[in-house]
Amino acid sequence: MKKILINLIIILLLVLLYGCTNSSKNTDNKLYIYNWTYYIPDQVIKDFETKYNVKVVYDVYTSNEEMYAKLKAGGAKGYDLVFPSGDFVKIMISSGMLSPIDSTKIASFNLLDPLITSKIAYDPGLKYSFPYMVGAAGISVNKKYIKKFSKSARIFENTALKNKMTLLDDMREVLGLALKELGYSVNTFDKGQLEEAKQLVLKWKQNIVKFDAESFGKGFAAGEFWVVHGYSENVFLELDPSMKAQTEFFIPPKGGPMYIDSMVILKDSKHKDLAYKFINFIHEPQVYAKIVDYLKIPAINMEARKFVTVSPNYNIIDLKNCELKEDLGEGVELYNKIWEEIRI
Amino acid sequence: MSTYFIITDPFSTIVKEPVNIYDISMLGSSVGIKNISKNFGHFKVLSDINLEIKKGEFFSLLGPSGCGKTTLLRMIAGFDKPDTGSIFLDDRNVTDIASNKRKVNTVFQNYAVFPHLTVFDNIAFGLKLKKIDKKIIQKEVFTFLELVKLNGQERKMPSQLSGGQKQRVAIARALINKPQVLLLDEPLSALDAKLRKELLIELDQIHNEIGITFIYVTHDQEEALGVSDRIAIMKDGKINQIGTSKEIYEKPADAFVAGFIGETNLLKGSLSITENKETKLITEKAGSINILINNPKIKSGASLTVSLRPEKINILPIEPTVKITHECLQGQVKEIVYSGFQSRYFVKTKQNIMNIIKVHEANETRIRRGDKVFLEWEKSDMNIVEFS
Amino acid sequence: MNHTKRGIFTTTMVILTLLFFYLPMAVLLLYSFNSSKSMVITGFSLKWYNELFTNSPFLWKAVSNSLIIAVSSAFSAVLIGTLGAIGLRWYSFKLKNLFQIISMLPLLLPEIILGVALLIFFSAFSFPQNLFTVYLSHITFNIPFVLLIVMARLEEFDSTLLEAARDLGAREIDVLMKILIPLTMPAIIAALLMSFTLSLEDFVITFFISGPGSTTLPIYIYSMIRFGVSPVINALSVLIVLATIVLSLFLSKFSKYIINH
Amino acid sequence: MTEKSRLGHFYLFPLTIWSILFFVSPLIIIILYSFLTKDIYGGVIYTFSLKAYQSLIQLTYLKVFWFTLKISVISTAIIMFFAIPVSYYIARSPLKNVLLFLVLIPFWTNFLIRIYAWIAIMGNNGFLNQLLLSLHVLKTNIQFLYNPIAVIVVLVYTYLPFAILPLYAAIDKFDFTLLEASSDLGASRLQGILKVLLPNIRTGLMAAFLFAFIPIFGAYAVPQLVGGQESFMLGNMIARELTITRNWPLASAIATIITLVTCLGILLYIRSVRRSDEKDGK
Repeated sequence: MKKILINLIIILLLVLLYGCTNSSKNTDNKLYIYNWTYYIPDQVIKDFETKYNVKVVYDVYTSNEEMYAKLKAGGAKGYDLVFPSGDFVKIMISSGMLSPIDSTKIASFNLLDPLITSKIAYDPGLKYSFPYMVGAAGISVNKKYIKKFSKSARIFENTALKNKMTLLDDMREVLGLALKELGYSVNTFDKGQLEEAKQLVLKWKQNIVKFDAESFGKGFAAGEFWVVHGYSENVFLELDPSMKAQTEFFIPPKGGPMYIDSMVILKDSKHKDLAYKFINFIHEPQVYAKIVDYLKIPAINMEARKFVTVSPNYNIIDLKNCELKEDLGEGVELYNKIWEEIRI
Repeated sequence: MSTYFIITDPFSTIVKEPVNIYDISMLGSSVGIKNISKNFGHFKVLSDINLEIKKGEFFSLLGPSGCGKTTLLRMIAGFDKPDTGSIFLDDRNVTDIASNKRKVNTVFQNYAVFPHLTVFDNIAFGLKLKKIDKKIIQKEVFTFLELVKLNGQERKMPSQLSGGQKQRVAIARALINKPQVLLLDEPLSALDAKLRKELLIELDQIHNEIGITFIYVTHDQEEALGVSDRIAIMKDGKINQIGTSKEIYEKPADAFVAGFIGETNLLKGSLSITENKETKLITEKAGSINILINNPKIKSGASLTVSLRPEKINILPIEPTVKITHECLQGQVKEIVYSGFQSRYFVKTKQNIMNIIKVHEANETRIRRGDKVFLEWEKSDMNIVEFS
Repeated sequence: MNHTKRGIFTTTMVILTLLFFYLPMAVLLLYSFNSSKSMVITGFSLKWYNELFTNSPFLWKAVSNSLIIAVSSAFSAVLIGTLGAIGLRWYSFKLKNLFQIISMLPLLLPEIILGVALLIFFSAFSFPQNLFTVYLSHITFNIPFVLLIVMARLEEFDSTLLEAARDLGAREIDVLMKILIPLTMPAIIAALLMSFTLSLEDFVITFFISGPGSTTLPIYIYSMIRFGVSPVINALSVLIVLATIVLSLFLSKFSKYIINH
Repeated sequence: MTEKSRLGHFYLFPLTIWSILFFVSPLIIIILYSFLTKDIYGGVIYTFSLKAYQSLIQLTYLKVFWFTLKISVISTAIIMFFAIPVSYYIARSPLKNVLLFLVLIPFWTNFLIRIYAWIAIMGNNGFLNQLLLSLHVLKTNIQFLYNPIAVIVVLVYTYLPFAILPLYAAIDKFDFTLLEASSDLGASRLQGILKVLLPNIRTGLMAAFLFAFIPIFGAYAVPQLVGGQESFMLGNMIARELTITRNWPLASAIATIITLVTCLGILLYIRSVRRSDEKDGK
């Protein structure tokens, strides 16, 4: 009897151990990156792997919230490098998730465009984060179906386009777009202004087919949607070459929320050296230019601008009326409530 | 009972080359059962059973379903434990010894042949567990295959065997372990009538050859009466009677035994003793019948139940001269059921219906339905099975 | 008259259902050979198959993750579940019914509940989420299937076989190894295949509890449905359906134990 | 303790440990979490609060609950409408093994692939639109996707095999001479089916219903992928509260409620099985 029991426990432990080794094998020479979808071309990752003879494990997310929830729930133990937007950099700093960045280990510290870095309030002096890209969500229009349109967020009020449009499923982006359209700050706590923005979004909601932060690019490329709100790279990377000519992307002239996505090293990272190598690699001007060409968005690295060959979908100047999203702190409750009322 | 062993010639299956008995004859042991009781919940399955089974005996436990016979057998095997009481094998108390450590093996009602093993592996199962040398196992298995007449079948899977063959495998599988007692739990009940009779005779023969104790559980009186040295009749968790086949049939201890074993006519009434010491049973329906009373405890006025076997009654078309040892009643034939070599008559005597069985004889006078007839029997054939 | 009418009704329903089942698969097959990236049919091409096999390293990494998880979790679930089924079938104890219901519950709860519960559970104990947590979760949802299948088989067989074995001198370990396991083998294999398939297929639970480096094939397919630049997914789908058919043919031998739960 | 029950404990030991560790504890934890206070950056603060349940009775959440119930009931009804005649047909067909196999294939095929196939069919430029346009039935594309009907179609497609299999198993065991007996006694075929067949396969019907209804009630991926802005079900809500609004107590509260509803369904099922067993005199 006892013998059987012992045998069984041994078998069970062996099986468990087998599972463990599966996961613990991946200790050294592997860099765990958690990034937005479509944010780094595969080729750049491959180049990094060959240059340093390492493996990159690469997982993706579609919103800051998704990324943050995953890290909060326990995924934080595994990743080394993450790409949050500014407001989330601040949240992650205050919840102690990040490892401070040693600026001496980063070669390209002075190559960043001061126009952008001066706006950085979420992490003054870049103690915990290093900027990756700057940009803003905009609106993509399929000109094959829509010949005439005004380049403004008011396009969502066009009832002729009912059920052919999508807005991002992202509270800050959508409310921010409406707030800017109304001339307010994207970080406002004023209930009246938020109420006005809510009403505006509700008006848009009648014409859109869905709130979508995931498949709008694919849907746009397949002709499902004619007007989509979202990041230009998500749209353009899905398009057939033939469709690119008939697609127009614009940042609403009254502005909207903008972002600076940064690279941060997680506190529990086991491969900090590799993470620094990766940050430096990304900001090598020629590599950086390759990424910018792929994404077709403006470069934040001034040195890299010399190597850029493709004209971006928009320029830094288009962002002049845009405003950086800030962490709302406790005020997020107010936004959550309004967003819930819109969304459900 | 003249009804047994008529359909097949029993000797056709017995007389074949005998197996070498000296190779397999084993020593049986006696089984003692002392004050065994068992309850399942509030239901009393066995109450205070006492039993002595002798070395080498073919002992049957006979009773209707639910009488506790199988439970008793399972206790001897070690599958169940009694609530109180003890079980002895050769005076050794084995009550708390697990089934796999008792020198007792069981043949099950539904064969319980392992469906994933060949005939050979089934039979070798017990020996392999003992890690006995393979050559010895092989030799033993073939000996026992021969004993149960399955020579040449050793490679077959159980699914390729008939019911009778499966039960032979089960018997060989049990015997190969050289048990001191073989327990048989209604081993033939799943077989058809013809096969049952054949296998029963073989079992008896095997018992004679190997000489160990057999304990045989059955609800079929024919089986039990045919082969047992002694039989225990059980009902409702109690033993009603223990005795040889003949004792039980001829002298049933009570009305239940009389009714359960064979057929009978039960006559109920009160005893009256006349002035000239004639003893008469005054029945409600059949009138008064002369009977013999050997038991001095039975006093005049006692109410009696008397058993009279149907084949003990003679049916006559004309009134016989009644001897002093005989008793005679008059009646009318209500129904005749013909079944080949014999017929069964239902005769109405006053209000009572008597059941009579008669083997046909050559040149007998034919009796028809509605005929007036006379019934005659020996007084000594009447058994008092109950009195108070 | 009446009879033929009903016959027509059920027959129509069966034909409609089969059309309903197979139309989508036919469409995938069609598009997988389409040369254009869009859903407009432009011509025959094998380029998506070519791309699938030559230029989809992340996809194959996901396939290998899925296979590792499916094999290891199926074996573990079958080990735990078979012993449990034997325990539940042959032995009685207090609260057995409650225990049985609790063991079956993961099968009946919507997957998302188990996903969320495990996510919060792992996070509450700061358990790092990776391929290992996926493995643990897959065992959890596979166990009830194993229980069902193996118990159905155990119901069929006769308890006297166990007694016969004990009677012939078998110890409990002999009973387990020589009688119970061999006799349950068809059901054990069925349970193994079922667990393997369910694990390969699971999306919702894995989605919630996946962590670094634990992208399985369904997670990868999910991301391909939402974004991803090529109709490789059509080619992949066709291959998966084909693999399913082959597996089902193999499984049909054991399907008796799977259907009759 | 007797030898037998000790052995039982031994066999059940791994299962017990596993169930407690990875099933019962997680469920207890979500129930506990549903009574805690949310932390604005995700996770919980360990103070008791009923806020999650209070906010659940707000109109917006009730709307989601109502929508989920509506979709689940409609889809399950359609599923049963197809599943009963189909499983009946299969059980009576001489080709039943082939038909069963044909039903099993979609059952085994990856769930996401099946959803994706419908996106390919119902898309704006998908198969159906192309077909109808080329047949000149339509002049312009129709948006089939991103509405509750699309959700229902895909849910029915996904869970129909789950209902057919248990129903088939039940009908296959049914003694069809009973139907002959009923027709011999003057019942029409429909009457026979309604009064003899259906009552006798009641547990099978119940199982089929549960196997379809429960997963649909907790659906996440289908409304996420083919639903429109209003197609927001409880499953999506859980995911949303877990990630975007970071309200873990609320997500736990919804999960707790779905668990309770499921357990209730199972208890009803067990009771109905017991009742019909008693009827059969078991």
